[in-house]
Amino acid sequence: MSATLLAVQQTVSTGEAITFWVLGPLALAGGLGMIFARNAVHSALFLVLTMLSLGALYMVQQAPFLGFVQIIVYTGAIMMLFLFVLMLVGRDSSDSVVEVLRGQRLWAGVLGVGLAVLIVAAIARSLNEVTIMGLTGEQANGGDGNVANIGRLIFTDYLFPFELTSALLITAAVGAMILGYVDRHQKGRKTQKELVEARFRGEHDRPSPLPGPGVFATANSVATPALLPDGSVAPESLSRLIEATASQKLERDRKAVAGTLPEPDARALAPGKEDGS
Amino acid sequence: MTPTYYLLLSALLFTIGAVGVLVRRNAIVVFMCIELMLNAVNLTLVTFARINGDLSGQVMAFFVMVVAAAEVVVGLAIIMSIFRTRRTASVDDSNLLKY
Amino acid sequence: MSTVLLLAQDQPLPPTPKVEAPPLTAIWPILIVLGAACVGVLFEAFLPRHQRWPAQVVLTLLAVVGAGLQLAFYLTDAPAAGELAMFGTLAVDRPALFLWGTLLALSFGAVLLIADRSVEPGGAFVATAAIRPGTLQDRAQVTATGMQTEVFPLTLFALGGMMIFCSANDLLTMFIALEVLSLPLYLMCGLARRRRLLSQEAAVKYFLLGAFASAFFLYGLALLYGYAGSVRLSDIAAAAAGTDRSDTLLFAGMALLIVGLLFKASVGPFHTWTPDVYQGAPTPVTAFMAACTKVAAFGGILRVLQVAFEATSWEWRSVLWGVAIVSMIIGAVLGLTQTDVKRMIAYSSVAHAGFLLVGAIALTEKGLSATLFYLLTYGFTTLAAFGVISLVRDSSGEATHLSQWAGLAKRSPLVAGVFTFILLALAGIPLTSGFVGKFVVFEAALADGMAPLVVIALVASAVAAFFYLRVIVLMYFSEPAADGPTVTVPGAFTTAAITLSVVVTLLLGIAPAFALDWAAGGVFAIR
Amino acid sequence: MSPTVSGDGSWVMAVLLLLPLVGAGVVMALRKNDRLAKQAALVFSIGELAMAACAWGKFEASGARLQQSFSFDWIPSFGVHISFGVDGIALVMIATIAVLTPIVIGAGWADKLPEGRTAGGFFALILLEQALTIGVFAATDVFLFYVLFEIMLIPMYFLIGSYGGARRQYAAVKFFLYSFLGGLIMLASVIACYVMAGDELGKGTFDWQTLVGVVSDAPLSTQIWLFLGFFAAFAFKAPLVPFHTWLPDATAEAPIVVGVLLVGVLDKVGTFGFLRYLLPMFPDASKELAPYVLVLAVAGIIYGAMLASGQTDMKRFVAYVSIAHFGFIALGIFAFSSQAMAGSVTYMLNHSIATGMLILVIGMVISRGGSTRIADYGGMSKLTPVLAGMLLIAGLSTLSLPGTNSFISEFLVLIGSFPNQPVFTIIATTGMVLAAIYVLWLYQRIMTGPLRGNALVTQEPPIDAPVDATSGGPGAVKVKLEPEVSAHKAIFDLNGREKLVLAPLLLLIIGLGVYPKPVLDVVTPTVDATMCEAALVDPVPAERQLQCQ
Repeated sequence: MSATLLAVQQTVSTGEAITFWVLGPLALAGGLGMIFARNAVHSALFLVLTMLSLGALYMVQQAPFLGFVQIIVYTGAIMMLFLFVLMLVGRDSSDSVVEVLRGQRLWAGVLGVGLAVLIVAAIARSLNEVTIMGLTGEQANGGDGNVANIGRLIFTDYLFPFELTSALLITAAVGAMILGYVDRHQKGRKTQKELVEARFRGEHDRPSPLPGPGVFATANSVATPALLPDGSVAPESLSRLIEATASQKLERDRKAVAGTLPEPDARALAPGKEDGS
Repeated sequence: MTPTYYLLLSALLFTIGAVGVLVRRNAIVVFMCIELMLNAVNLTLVTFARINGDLSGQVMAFFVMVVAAAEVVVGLAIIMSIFRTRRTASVDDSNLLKY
Repeated sequence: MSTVLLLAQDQPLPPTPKVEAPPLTAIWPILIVLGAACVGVLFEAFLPRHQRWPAQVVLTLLAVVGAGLQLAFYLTDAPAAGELAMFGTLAVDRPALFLWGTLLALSFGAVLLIADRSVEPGGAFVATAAIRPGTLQDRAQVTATGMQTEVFPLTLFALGGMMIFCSANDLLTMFIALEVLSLPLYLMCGLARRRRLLSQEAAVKYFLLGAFASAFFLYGLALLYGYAGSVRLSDIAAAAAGTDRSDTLLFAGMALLIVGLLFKASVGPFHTWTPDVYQGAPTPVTAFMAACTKVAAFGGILRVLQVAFEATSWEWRSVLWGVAIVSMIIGAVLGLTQTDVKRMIAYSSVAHAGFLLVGAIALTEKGLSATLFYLLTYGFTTLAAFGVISLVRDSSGEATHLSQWAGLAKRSPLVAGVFTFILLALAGIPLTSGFVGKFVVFEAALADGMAPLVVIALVASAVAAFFYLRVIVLMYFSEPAADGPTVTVPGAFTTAAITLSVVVTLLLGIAPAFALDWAAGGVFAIR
Repeated sequence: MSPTVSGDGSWVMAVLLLLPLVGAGVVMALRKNDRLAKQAALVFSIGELAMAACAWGKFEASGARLQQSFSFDWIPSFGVHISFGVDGIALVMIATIAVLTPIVIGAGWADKLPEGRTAGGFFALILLEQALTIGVFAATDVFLFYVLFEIMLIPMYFLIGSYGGARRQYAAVKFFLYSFLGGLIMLASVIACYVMAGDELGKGTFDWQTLVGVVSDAPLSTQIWLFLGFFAAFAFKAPLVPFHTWLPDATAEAPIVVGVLLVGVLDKVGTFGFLRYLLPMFPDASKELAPYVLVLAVAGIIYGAMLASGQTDMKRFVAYVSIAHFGFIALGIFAFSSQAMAGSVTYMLNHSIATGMLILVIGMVISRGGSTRIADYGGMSKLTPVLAGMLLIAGLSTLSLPGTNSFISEFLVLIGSFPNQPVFTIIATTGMVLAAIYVLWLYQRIMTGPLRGNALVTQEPPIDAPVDATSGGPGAVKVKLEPEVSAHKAIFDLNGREKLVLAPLLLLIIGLGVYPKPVLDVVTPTVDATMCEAALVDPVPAERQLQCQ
């Protein structure tokens, strides 16, 4: 390679420099935003920003095919999958700021800055007087162009890794099936008739279904327990999840009105488990 | 400006990703940080392909994307399965296995 | 074969030079394993549920045995210097063939453990992984006799990945093989029938840390690509011998790459995932992982160090000295504090990784063959250890807490005796394979002038012996707890796996000559 | 696998090694039937004794360095052979084991074992231990020696851990770890020797005689490192003072008969190693480091004697006595004269006999009183005169009274050491005085005086109460006293089996005390050979000159 060509290759065109100085900081900002955003969805969106910038940077770096793949597959498919899962998990699942290991963030930060300084210094030192060849050769972006040349490489030199990726993809598909698929048509599910018979045979706690909430009460809320004919609370109707608030409050109100303790009489259907304070 | 700047950018992105893995507690965010690290690697590969005048760097970046895609599927499936049980994706709450 | 199919599509393109179909004779074992894995996936799709288990077991065992036979057949007239296959991405040389044989033999035992359905009715794997733990359906399926038979193709994929990993001739193939072997393992870790939360948690931890480590590996790969202009191991070695690029890139890349590899081998300070994952994963998977992953990872480490970085050994050797020492000390010391037998074996594996690294950094032919032999011995011993652990159970599944093992010798002298033998092998007592393995590794290290390291290693083995002894003390000299675990009488599969491993451990301890000769059969194809 | 057999008596050697192994298997198989298992064990051990006698008879004192040897390949790629052979020293040690094992089996015949353990298992382990120890003494391949050296620990570990006293777990683990650690350090040296042989000869070997030739020429600094590796293992085994702490624990917790094996046989591997490996292989380092070893040896003599005097526990007492005696043996070896060395070798034999008998007698005392504390006994001779006599004889032999077997060896050690190491010898002599004190004091506290102690007396009798001892004549089985006076428990004197067990030891003590020549004849040529290999010369006023070839 001649000396003049080398001199040309050492720097990049002004247009590329402008693109870099616009997109590079954006990518960095996206990365930083991702690790600092409390909300996971925000993190994901920041990462999308970084990936889009990188895609554009690939394109200006003579890698148009990769740039498009980055935008379509990475940003378009993979990150959307992330967002999809985040939505499934619950959008508002933000991180706690409590440190489990004391000083972990500080040390991680120090470590990170150290690593960054090391790598950046290493690269800057090692490449300051390196010949940049550029992708102009027949085997690179010349001849049939970027995409065809990549294809040729994949099906010759990189044939084996390429075929090996099929094993990866099959594994991924099988894995997703294993962890996600429930066979709904399992044998051994009881029919309604069998269920009724089982109930009356005593295989369940009680033959009838649990009393619904709010049946004899003033509200239809789950928080409002059912009342038995004698006016006492049916304990089975109390929701296990939210009993602490509503049912006890109701109990207090009832006591305040009646001025007595609720004592279920002989007609009470429920076994005499007291629901009281 | 020389293409070396791309390498510096990717080094910074890689470090940000690594720090993110260490500081974030949400398993999905941790995983996204790992994705960021892979992206940084891709930028390095593409830049070196240009510096070396050799297309195989781009091919490798392509392979990395394929691998990342497979990894995302498996990873998210595993994280989902634990999330559905625990109702949390925080790696701190996964503490049944104690030292 | 898909290879042929793809080539057929490729050929009509006019400008591309004619691509010769690569010779496949050398890599048939890999193709058999991966092909069987694909067939296994098809079985899952098309066979009715009740036929899947027998079909998968037969297919998997046949594939492993068939690959082994093919390997034996190839060995009869394999070129002594080794050969390259698949456009130079695979190096099929003597160490690679030895590692393949080791992996196939170990995974045969592991598949037997995985297939067993007598120890735990229905097998160690959950019937339907997608059902949430703790729900009504989940309680119902504990007693169900089905299992996720996808485990078998996943095992085969992992096995194929391992075989490729230790014969990969360039870093990209190595990376993809790393993923091929890791992804199925991540999945399989989370499929335990009992203690599902623990198991899922192990899977998440393994996955996140594994992906983190492979990112490091990849960045190392990228930097080395920048340094050498290629990721072929021989090109990196040539570049290291003389190039105009600054060596800083080489060392940064090498450091990151080796961190990724050491993580997979659970060496030294990169071991943090090991105890959690070993404890949480279903025991047959732990056995598979502990035995085979170690073999594959060290196969890769050996190749990378000896082929790509031999010229720069004086730069990194002192660092790896330190890593080996840290690994041995961590394994030996933290192993002392464990109360769970699976975690204890996990820390023991960290210590053993340190010993293996001692052999791996002795860059001599002796070091290579010694490390290979050690891998063989360690693999079978670990396999047997986890096989026995899976037998000691109480009503809630495996009884892995050490206090539950008290007085086991009174309940089942045979199991206690076998486990004692295995522990002695792990401790490196003579007449077990563990001793011969340690002996050859230390001999190679001493011959390469690493006397201080050997002395430290010996002291570490003495410390580690203490926690193996503690288990023997518990089993033999303590009174059994009143409500202690029972020892399940294993079915044919588990019995066969344990017997195979114990016999190999004994055989390699008494008459190791033949295996030593195999391990010393040759060196890496390209050095 | 082509066995290359040399020497006329190699089949004797093979049978010596295999017989106890087969015996262990047979006894293990018979463990369901207690009585049959015991009888089988006894038969095998007596057969082994006969074989040992045969080997002794075939041994030619003036013959080759290693006799009755045989050897075949084990791991060809590492030059490891299975090769055995004996010299005079090894023969004496093997004879010791062969004598002690039937005695030990007889002594342990009626022992009460912990619940769930069978006598069959116990005796099988003892026979296994016997086979392995014989192998250690007879191995002429260093690798094989190391292998057996480590494996030997395992049956002993189970013997202490399964059948021992209250703190047996602690004692077993401590015993194992100390020996294992020492062994691992030795392994480093073994490998280094192998590597050196590989460098020198082109192919590594573990053959002892070849290694002696290779390693003994190494530079001093190398020799010192290698010496220290071997020394670590042997110093742990034959406990020299800073490495001894496991022995009192192990002896105290082990069953009596295991204690006999431990002190009488197993520990001798250490001193045997000094003679067989340290001196010939590292002659320069041995000379360089001898003063330090001698300091440890003499410190052991004094320290062991002092602690023995202060012991309240009988089993620990024996352990400390042994530590003192090992000091004497080490002194004799590292004094570098053929007289002292011969004294040390005979000391190894005599210590086994004397201390073995002492432990057995003490075991008989303990089995009567049920306590190991000395303070729990007193005035026992009135109840058990024969036992008292036996204790006295064992004790006198332990303190090397002239006329007993130990006298000649202790005398040889001291007289042989004096010209080279006068200071150390004089200090060691004080050990003899202390020995007299602690042995006689032990006897006095246990046997003489009025009947007293928790183990013997249920309640303190009035001081002037006449204790009826008249019925306790020699042969008396049981002492009968009037109920109101009979404040002591029923204590029996020795029964027929116990007498039979002690009789051979008694004979040996007196026989070897009067006529030690047969042993000295066997030992002397080997000692001379060792002196020659280590390039040592006797001090000037020697009775005879070494004849090195």
